[in-house]
Amino acid sequence: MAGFDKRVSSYEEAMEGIEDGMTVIAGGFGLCGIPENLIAEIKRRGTKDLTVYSNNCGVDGFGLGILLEDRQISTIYASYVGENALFERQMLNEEITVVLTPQGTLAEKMRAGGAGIPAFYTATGYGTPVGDGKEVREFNGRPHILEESVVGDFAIVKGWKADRYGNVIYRDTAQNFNPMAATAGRITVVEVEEIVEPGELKPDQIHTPGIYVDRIIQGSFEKRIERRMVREG
Amino acid sequence: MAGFDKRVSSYEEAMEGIEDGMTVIAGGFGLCGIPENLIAEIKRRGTKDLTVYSNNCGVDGFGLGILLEDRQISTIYASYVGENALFERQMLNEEITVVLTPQGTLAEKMRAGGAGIPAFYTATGYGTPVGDGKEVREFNGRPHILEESVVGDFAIVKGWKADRYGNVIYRDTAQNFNPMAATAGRITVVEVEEIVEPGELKPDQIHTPGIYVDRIIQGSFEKRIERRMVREG
Amino acid sequence: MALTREQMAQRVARELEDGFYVNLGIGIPTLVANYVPDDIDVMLQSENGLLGMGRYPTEAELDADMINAGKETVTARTGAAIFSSAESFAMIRGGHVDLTVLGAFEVDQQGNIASWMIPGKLIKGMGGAMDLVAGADNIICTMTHASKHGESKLLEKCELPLTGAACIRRVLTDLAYLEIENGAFVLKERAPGVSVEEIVEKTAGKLIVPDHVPEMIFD
Amino acid sequence: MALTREQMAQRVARELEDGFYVNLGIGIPTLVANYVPDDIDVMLQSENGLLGMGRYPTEAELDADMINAGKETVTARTGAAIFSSAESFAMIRGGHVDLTVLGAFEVDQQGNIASWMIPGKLIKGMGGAMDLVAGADNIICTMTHASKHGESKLLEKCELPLTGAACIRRVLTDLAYLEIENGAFVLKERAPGVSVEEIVEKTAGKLIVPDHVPEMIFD
Repeated sequence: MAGFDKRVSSYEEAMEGIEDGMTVIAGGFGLCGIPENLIAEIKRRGTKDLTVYSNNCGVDGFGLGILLEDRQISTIYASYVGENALFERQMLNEEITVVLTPQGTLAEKMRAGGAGIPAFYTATGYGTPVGDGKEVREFNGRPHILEESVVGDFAIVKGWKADRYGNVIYRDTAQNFNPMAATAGRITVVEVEEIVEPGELKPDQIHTPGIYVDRIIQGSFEKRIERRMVREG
Repeated sequence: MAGFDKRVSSYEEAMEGIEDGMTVIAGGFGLCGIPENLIAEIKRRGTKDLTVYSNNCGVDGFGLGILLEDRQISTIYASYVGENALFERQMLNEEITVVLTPQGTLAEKMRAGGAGIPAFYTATGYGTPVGDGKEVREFNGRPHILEESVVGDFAIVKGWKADRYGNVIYRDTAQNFNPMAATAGRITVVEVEEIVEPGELKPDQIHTPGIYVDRIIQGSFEKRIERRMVREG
Repeated sequence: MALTREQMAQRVARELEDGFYVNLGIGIPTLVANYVPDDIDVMLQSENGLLGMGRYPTEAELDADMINAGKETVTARTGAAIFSSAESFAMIRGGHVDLTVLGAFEVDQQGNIASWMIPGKLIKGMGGAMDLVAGADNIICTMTHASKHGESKLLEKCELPLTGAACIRRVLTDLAYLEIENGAFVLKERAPGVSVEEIVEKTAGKLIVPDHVPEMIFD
Repeated sequence: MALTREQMAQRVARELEDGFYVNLGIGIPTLVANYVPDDIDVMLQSENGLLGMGRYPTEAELDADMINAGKETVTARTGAAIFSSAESFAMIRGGHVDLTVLGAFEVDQQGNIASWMIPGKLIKGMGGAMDLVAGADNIICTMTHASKHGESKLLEKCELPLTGAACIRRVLTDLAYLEIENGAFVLKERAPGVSVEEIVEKTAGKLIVPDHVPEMIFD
């Protein structure tokens, strides 16, 4: 019996089933905690016309930025896209649709999507272009806008350690959007630095319970640093 | 400077400021992970006319059940109240108002309250007495009801270990409603089994970050078991 | 013969698949855990915040911090995860649980279910049941076909306050296994030795009886 | 003399109180961390999921998994907690952060702020700024009083797309510290050597000037 053994042995297998036109939810903040090998596999496959939910869109030549080179992304929901010259050009040329979304609203859209909550009210974005066309309602004397949640065909996630059951923990600030992304994919693929033996992760310290995870793969990571700041030691 | 040292040295101090008519959000599931000494302190103070949000209402003589003895609770939002004869009598005599609330909706009301989300849609309770009088709206072809979130004057929480900064971890299934309750109090009081030295809790393994917590107290706990089940070893 | 509680659990267990995450309600559903086939592995979700519920503890393992949704002391199995109630119901409401098994007082031909309240008699609360029926696609409802007084529990329209609307597709009673389709109960299997006539008689809601209704087989 | 960036940070730092949780935006707000008075302790929240941001790492401490919201490598201080983006914005949106300091392009007399977009010129995104201004009661907005071309940034009505509506109460510019009350800027303090007349001249929005406007004092 395969039971709950969610390990796959190749990146090809990890992204099996991804098709043109699908929606992909990605973890990561800047270049920190991004599923870099899963992104590379999407690049390799040449899957097109993707709708992506991700806080950022990588940089030129790394992270989600590499999916811009062959115009694989048609629409992106992101809060900040300022690091990427190619991206800016595609946006100005209207080769890519960008739906700028407040960071907290983006996180909550993923979390709510995974949690079966189709929509929620937030004060964030009221009175701004983000609120345009959205329902406004007062709660506690304050206007809020209605935001809908998101579920993706795929979620791609970068963890630190996982067991074969798909239980995952994240390391330091590489956690960021990953736990929410993990809940919001019809198929959730997690790549990690280490697959550990069952029982090694303490049950009450697991960040992402295995029920959300369909496939686990162990990879090696460049973990590029975007802004290297150091002080004298 | 006091800085972030949130430790208090007595239960009297821990519950300072609680007043008649306030709303109290309590962690715990059944008798597991309940802030038993904080509840006892409310009993000692004789605070009246409380509105309580808690999954259960304890049992006769333990947990929130002791607040029924002198009729300190006027209204309770709970999902299951079947363990308590005194409770049932007060309910039938209309001495207490009971708003039965689905367990997941109750958890989400607390979580949303703490997270600044005033209301959310859920399919839970649609077409049932829980949905009566609530707005109905379709999402993805399915009717959902609008549920409002809650913020309490006080949140009372039972943790396992905490540091003086108010960072808390929970143990096993004693976690339950505690992390959400902790976010949803204007004043959040956490009692724990052990206050550990700063730095002892790994930052990325903390369940409740200190920003939510106003007061920390170390106590000793009876931790009564409601249904003791054992097998031959 | 009507099915025993154990046989009902056994029959439900045939719906389990390898790798299923399953939430079992109190009563007969709990017994299903005893009949998981040897060649498959399922993970039990307990809505108080435990995925991977294990056996009852030994005396040595007994721990007040380790309980299930029925408030019984339990253990966690290998591969378990423990989390908050919000996370637990994110799983449930978000449709991540593969199979939910729960009891009921009444089910009707529209798939409505009543399981939590008998006005003037029983007001303990719905616990997680409303979330479970709203969140799951795949629910098996277990109950006796009729009350002790012979009144059918498979109705045209539920009379008790609902737990959920139009959410039940499958019902296992002590007499039959039925599916709900297009506003009717469809009789799929009958308990060994129970006649179609008896089931027809004890079903108040609209019942569709196919030409052939196989008997359940038990070892 | 207009305040230097360092003086602006110094002035903002006087608003810090012992035990404050503070979110500092990019630019001048970041510098505030250098002027925390010795006798108080504040905890910096970085919206990518870090409460208790520490100093930059040494070479030995450098870690790609440890960054702040500006994507710079950082460390965590004693008492820090690290969490998901959803949790981070639960803190922010839920009003748990005591003080938010952020830059702006424009602020108007209704407390509207524009800080994230210049149509046709700059479209990088709002990041967490919209959540921060919506979630905080206590915000200090820092910016130069006028653009390089001498155009006031304190307006009757913001011209750029808003970051938030009616959410700003306090503004520190290089010329003055002002509060927004009842649809007007109230001049509270002026930079050393800067005249009330200059501030009046460079403020396009409605400005209330009290009889006495003290000068800020710097060591």
